[in-house]
Amino acid sequence: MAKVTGRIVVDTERCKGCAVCVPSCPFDVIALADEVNSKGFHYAYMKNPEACTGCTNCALVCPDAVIKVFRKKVTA
Amino acid sequence: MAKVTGRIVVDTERCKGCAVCVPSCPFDVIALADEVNSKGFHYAYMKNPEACTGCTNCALVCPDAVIKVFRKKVTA
Amino acid sequence: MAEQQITSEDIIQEENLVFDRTSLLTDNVFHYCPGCGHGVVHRVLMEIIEELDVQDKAIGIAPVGCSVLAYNYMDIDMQEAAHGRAPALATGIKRTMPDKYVFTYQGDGDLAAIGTAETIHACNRGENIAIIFINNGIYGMTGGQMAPTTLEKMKSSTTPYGRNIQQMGNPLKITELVAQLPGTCYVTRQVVHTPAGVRKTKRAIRNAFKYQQEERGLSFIEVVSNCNSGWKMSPNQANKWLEENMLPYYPTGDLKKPEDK
Amino acid sequence: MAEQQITSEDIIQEENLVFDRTSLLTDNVFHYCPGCGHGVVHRVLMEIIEELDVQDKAIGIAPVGCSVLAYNYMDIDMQEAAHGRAPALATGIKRTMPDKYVFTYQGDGDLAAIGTAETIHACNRGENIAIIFINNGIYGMTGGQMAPTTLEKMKSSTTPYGRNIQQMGNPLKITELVAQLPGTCYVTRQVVHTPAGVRKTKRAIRNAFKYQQEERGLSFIEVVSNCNSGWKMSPNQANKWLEENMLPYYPTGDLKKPEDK
Amino acid sequence: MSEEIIIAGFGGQGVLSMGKILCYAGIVQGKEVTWMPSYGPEMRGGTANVSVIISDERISSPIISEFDIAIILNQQSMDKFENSVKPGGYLIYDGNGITRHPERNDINIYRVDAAAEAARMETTKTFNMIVLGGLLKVKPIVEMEKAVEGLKKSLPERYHHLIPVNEKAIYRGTEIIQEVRKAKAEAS
Amino acid sequence: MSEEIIIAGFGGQGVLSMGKILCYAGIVQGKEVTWMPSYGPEMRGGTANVSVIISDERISSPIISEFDIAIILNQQSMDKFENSVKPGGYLIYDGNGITRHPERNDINIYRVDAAAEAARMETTKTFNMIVLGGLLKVKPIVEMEKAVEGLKKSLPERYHHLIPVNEKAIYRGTEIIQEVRKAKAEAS
Amino acid sequence: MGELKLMKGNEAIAEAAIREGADGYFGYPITPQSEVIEYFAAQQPEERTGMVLLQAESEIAAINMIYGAAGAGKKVMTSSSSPGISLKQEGLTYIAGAELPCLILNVVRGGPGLGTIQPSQSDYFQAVKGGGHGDYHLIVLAPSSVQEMYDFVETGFDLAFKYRNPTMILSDGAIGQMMEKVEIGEQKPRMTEQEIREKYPWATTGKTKDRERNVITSLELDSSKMEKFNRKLIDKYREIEEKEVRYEEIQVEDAEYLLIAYGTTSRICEKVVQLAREEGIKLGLLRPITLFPFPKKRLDELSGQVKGMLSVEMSAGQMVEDVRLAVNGKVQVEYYGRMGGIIPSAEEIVDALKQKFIGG
Amino acid sequence: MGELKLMKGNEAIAEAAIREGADGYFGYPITPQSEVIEYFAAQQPEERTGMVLLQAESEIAAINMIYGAAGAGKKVMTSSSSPGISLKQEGLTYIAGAELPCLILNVVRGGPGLGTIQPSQSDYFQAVKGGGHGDYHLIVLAPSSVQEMYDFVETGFDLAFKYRNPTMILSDGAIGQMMEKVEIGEQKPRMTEQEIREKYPWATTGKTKDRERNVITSLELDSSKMEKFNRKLIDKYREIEEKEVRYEEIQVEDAEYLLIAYGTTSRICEKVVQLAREEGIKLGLLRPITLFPFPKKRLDELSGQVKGMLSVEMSAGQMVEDVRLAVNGKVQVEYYGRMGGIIPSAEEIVDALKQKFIGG
Ligand SMILES: Cc1ncc(C[n+]2csc(CCOP(=O)(O)OP(=O)(O)O)c2C)c(N)n1
Ligand SMILES: Cc1ncc(C[n+]2csc(CCOP(=O)(O)OP(=O)(O)O)c2C)c(N)n1
Ligand code: SF4
Ligand code: SF4
Ligand code: SF4
Ligand code: SF4
Ligand code: SF4
Ligand code: SF4
Ligand SMILES: [Mg+2]
Ligand SMILES: [Mg+2]
Repeated sequence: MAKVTGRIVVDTERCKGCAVCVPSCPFDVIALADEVNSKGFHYAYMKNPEACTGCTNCALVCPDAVIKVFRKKVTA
Repeated sequence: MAKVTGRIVVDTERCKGCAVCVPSCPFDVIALADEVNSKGFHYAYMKNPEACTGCTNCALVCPDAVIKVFRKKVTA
Repeated sequence: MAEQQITSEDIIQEENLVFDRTSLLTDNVFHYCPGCGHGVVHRVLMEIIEELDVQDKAIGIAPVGCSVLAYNYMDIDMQEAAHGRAPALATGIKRTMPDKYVFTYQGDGDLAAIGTAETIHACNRGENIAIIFINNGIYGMTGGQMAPTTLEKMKSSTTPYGRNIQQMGNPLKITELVAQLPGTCYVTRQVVHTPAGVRKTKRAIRNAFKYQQEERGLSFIEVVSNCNSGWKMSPNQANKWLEENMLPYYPTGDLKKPEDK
Repeated sequence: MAEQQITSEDIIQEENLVFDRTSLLTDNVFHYCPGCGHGVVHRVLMEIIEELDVQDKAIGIAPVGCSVLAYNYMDIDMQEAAHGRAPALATGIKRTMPDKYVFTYQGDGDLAAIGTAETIHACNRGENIAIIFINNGIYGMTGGQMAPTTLEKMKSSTTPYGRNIQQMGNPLKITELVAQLPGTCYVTRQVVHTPAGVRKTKRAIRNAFKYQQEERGLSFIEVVSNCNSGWKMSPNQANKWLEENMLPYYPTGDLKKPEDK
Repeated sequence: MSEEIIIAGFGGQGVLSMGKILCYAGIVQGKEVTWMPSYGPEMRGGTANVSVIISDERISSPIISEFDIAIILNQQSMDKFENSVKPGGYLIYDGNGITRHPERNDINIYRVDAAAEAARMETTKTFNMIVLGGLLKVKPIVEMEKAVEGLKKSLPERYHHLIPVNEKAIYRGTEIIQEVRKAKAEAS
Repeated sequence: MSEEIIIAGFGGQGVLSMGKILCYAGIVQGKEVTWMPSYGPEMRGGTANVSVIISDERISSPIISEFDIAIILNQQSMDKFENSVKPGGYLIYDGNGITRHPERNDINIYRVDAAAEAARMETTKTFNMIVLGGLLKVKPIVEMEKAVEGLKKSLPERYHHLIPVNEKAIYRGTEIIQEVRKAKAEAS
Repeated sequence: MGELKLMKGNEAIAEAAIREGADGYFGYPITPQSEVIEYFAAQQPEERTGMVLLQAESEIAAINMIYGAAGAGKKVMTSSSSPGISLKQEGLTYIAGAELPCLILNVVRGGPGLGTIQPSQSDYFQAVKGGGHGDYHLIVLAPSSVQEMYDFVETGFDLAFKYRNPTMILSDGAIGQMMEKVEIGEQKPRMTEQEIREKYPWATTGKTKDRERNVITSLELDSSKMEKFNRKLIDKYREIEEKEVRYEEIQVEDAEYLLIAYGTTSRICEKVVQLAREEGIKLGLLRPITLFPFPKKRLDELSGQVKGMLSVEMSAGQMVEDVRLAVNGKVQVEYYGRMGGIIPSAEEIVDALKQKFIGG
Repeated sequence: MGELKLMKGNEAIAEAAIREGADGYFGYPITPQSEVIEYFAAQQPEERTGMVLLQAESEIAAINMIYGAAGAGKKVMTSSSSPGISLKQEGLTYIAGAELPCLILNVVRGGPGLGTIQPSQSDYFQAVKGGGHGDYHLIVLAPSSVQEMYDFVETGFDLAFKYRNPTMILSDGAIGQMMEKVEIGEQKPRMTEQEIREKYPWATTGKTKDRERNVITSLELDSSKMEKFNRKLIDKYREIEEKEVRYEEIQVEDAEYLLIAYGTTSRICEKVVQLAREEGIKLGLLRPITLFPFPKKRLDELSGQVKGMLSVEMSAGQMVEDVRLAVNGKVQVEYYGRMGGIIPSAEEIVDALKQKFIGG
């Protein structure tokens, strides 16, 4: 059976830590970092990368267009 | 049987001869005079005064408010 | 028979007077073209103010349009607005003097073109005023240019080959728009070229004053009227044209009416 | 299992890229507050222009409002309008360059307050343009004053005790109004705070461009969005509030849609 | 040579177009012209007038308050302009509706009952052409053929079928105009 | 006597209200004051600053480009204002987020780690009061009680229950401020 | 002494209007003056005094709302900043033409167009020459402190009603945003309708039997009547120019050079006078408080005393024209200014002065 | 020689625009200039040249429509009369701030307010000092004949595009309504998009790969950049003042007195010169054709030659200020004017001249 797995890449320097992506992820992949970027924002990161399916939900709602999404088919 | 009869008085100097009153009269009482007033308008007059019932239709539509209407009950 | 004996002199007596020019019209002769409906609406409006005995509480706003000089005829306190801004003036007056009867008197160019924002927002706020809107489908005063309400194919000095919907859009039913707004309490469309129409218009204006007294919100009375001069017709031709062309597009009747209190 | 062996490095490869920032967004960082919906709409709009490959035919009009600097982000030719006048600019541009895709991008203060007349008349004329209307229920840029669309009892810097309907009138559903006008071909209300909402908004904008190409008339796309800063909430709180309060009053969906050609 | 003319009457009498035809005729003859109407709100009724200057030289002021020729077509205009005719100048009027005839005797006065004549000819719209004809008879400021050419130029193509009847009216005007009084030479 | 002060940091750090409290305290002491903020579009984020002048005499220009005292609460502000402190003046800063510490040695430099302290006190909103306390310790431009009075005046009635915790913060500030470097007397 | 408060200029204006017994404020938000309406809103003037507060749909609506209310004899005001004031030009000339009293605040920002939201003085011409069409003048007051923002509400309304003429307070973003100590006056009562009827018999308060109807209009189709009206206006402006000129002088008595500056720049120029005098330059400052009427006579007098005048402005040089017109060539008049939201420093003005007049 | 036609000033403008290859006209009716749009409508410019004609919902919409189209490099114009021009002030300052070329016709009527529909020159200040906010100038052309109404469409567009600055034709009701003989030029082709792209690389014609995106804006939040932009504008205006001054002189060579008048009054003043010379008074006339730039230098020169200057205006005295500024006290400058729609007669001007300068 074909399955997909994904990853996101957040441009952490441009992320504003708005956290809008967090609840948008159906698989609870994203959280805000404790660290801040140079603008003082707690940027988003994958706290749970394996759960990512590459569904792009987070990227769709990201107001700053700082999320790239990758997706790969994996055959089980 | 009580019946009503009426008359109108047109302020001929202020009448603009627009003729809007003419078709408004259900009894064809009104016509425009051949003569003009000092403004050059063919003013309205009762060509057929006896037919007037004092219904006020003409006065209602007169754009220049120059028609007075009188009505009297007549017992047949 | 008895009737035969009655002479005009017998009838034309003060006690038989059933219709006279209201005293709230001044003696000035209307500057309007012969047959123009503005005069009728002026008269009816003043009749209502006289009947309600609120001359001392009525403030009218004249527009820029043929009725710009309305204040020469209406014997009440009046203000002359900038083109399209009458509802804003009325808002300023009514808000600071809530016990007055405030009305605007506006043409279709004034109200539905340049004054669109003021119209919509006064209606939306539900300003407790009356707007009397004379829709003659044209800019009368400036020489018969197209108005937002000019009918399709209708000629005007800026649409000499007829209004082209593709270019100029459809005739705007602003009355239908403001009827959508919760701020208007009473929205109606009337005519004044027939006796029945005049009676209904008068009733509508009376309603508007009543609702204003009851603080119901904004009453909006459209009167479809002729601009025989701009339409380049005789007054009676114009009224006929109005019935055959304007009324099918702008049908008369109440668009919105509040429950009686 | 096979999955276990897949590392992030395996996945994060050019060939697996399924979502990237469109190249029609410039590199400038949005000046918007964190979590503001303006950025999403900007992106979606640019994605459509990229997908349709009409960068060289698209002219956008920025409003006065938080998105006044939209031209810093959208890599297309743009003009910055006077407050409320974007539809007039768009009219001037589209009429003289009918083969371009012309759109305005406007806030609720811009479009539904000061720009009411321009909005209504561009819609009524059926200008062959798209209006993208961001309704965040407030004047964001100037510090959170009441907009025509501010909800009843909603607090703003000019209604610190909540919007009072008696005083300020009801929140204006301008989208419902323009849907009444024959000049609009497509009128819809969308959101961008959820993935599904973003997808639909994107579809709506694609439709608008399609209809423009087909010369159908004016497409009007309202996007109900948060102004978390003006509402004094965190972005996610604001989006929740939006769902619970804005959407019941401003329900999403198509108000008007033309037949497919 | 410069002629300063006022044409005044009711709106709708063709006052403005008469002025236009004169001007066009002047242009055809290589003259300078100005045509300056009174204007007001566009309601029907009321008076209309136009000042026309036809000159061999550049015209400085197009706004004039005294006239070489006054063409007067209703009583209001008579009241307003009779005294603005320069001594020795011309006043031409239509008697229809005139209740107070001109009284000056230091100007040349002519009468052309064009309204009545137009009614008789059943072409009320040519009223103004009859007046024009009368004018050109007593003061040939432009040549007659040039006036007809001016008429052509001032009419849109689609009305050109009306030219013959108008031309006829102009000639009729030359026939019916009547002298009322010649200017008495006064001590200057 | 006149003190020209800049307070600069992120929006939301209470920069403007710290300035207000200082001004109110000045007013209570019978001084003249001006408070001149930077302002921009109302988006969140970015820096905020306010120039405050407290003086015994009528204040002419409220716009100043050199300061007796700079209170600096983020790196951007450090970059912008370090060099605007008059020689011999005071620079007070919070070390949180500061990546490049002040380098001048012709001014008096103090550090007050108010952010950390506020976090420790679990009253992050009193951050600016801690800074204020620090300031008043090293430069008593207004009396401490007057500052508390100023605080009262600048808070709407409904927030008066917050006064004690703020007052505490002010005193805490006086305790934690630390001298970094004293101004070296330079050849003028 | 009244209560002392720390307020922004924009807030002081609003507080003053409430205390002055104003009847209404109608406005539309714009930076840098949105605090005016926000302060009003927070204060609930309806409850404090019955004063009406309304956020209009636009600046045009707002000016026409005050046009209406002013016609009814009400004490009303609006405020905006440059682009919004440009939109009000038609309304302003109508109000001037209808001879109505009202107060308009312009918290000027830099133009042209959308420009910048930072302070500027580049609306001087618009304010004093008339940005609207036709021959009319606003009375223009130029506050230079928050206290004057407060005080000029009273002055402005007084002048407006005295002359039945709109008064503008021409401020700028710096004065609007700045906080200073303000002495607050007593609450005055709003006028009753009866009082309005008596004091302003021209107002549209409703026609009673004992008077003719009142008409507020600026229309006159008869040219000779219109000209008569124009002359009446001119006479009024002359009278205002004779009686209502206000200005402040700082160290002018012995001045050899004179700065002319109003509002924010006059504050800077106070410091310039100080700096220049420290260097031994006998400098004085004339601060026009009324921009219309402009202190022409006083400047004319001073043209005999000083060797040069420098008009200091945050504009490309506007008031300098009025200074030149006042002195009519009798003394050298120069301009120094900054633009775009930049406020000149005292030091650069000293330099400019030296360069233009003293050499080097 | 081109075709000769008898036309109203308002018609000549419209015909000229079509023949000039204009791309669009957007306007709203108002007396005394409604013939402009009516003439266009009758001519069906869409069919003649493809020029767009649109009756806008308001003057504000109209000026913003031309703002948009001008940003796209199109040759567009609007027209109105005084109250409508007041409404356009915000739009005008935006256009000036965005540095766009376009043409605006003001057929002036008497104000303030609704005023009168008769001719006037009382919008001079508004036109030349800037009725909108901020430091900007329109280029202002003042035609005095129907021929010039025609000709200045070309001149106006040329200057507008040369300097990327809005040009105003400041006319009045008399010139708008008057008919004169006009020599009509050839029909010029409208520019193609390709030509626009080449000639006006700043225009928003759609971003192609070979250039950066074009942005039309007047906003600049950074004060130092804004000031730089303000200085750039000032430099442009200086250049215009140096290169583009236009005026006409009539019998100035030997004049002892000088009239200054533009537009309609300059026509009257030609006659005044004639009448005065008949009486032996050596009078000349300087007619400014450009009001901005104003013929300052020439007036300054003439201040050495003549004994007095009289500015004749249909206003309360506006241009006279520019005359005074030009001569800076070197010669006596007086004003004579009528208002309210009244056009002064040559005779009364002769009297005024004698009274003010010659005595009795
Ligand atoms: C700002 C402004 N724009 C335009 C005008 C010119 N104008 C006067 S009345 C009018 C239109 C009048 O039409 P309408 O409102 O329909 O009234 P009507 O004359 O038909 O009764 C116009 C455009 C003006 N006076 N002011
Ligand atoms: C003529 C004018 N009036 C007012 C303003 C001030 N102003 C700028 S943006 C704005 C409101 C913006 O609100 P909105 O359109 O809802 O956009 P948002 O910021 O919420 O996206 C206002 C009133 C202005 N710049 N110009
Ligand atoms: S939505 Fe975008 S900007 Fe916001 S936290 Fe997530 S990645 Fe960062
Ligand atoms: S792509 Fe989908 S699954 Fe992966 S982080 Fe984003 S929302 Fe979650
Ligand atoms: S309706 Fe009135 S004005 Fe018209 S003709 Fe009849 S009476 Fe005369
Ligand atoms: S009152 Fe009635 S019946 Fe008599 S004339 Fe008038 S309409 Fe006819
Ligand atoms: S022009 Fe039209 S609206 Fe005006 S008075 Fe004449 S008929 Fe009535
Ligand atoms: S103020 Fe509101 S609309 Fe503006 S950027 Fe911030 S959140 Fe968005
Ligand atoms: Mg109409
Ligand atoms: Mg908004």
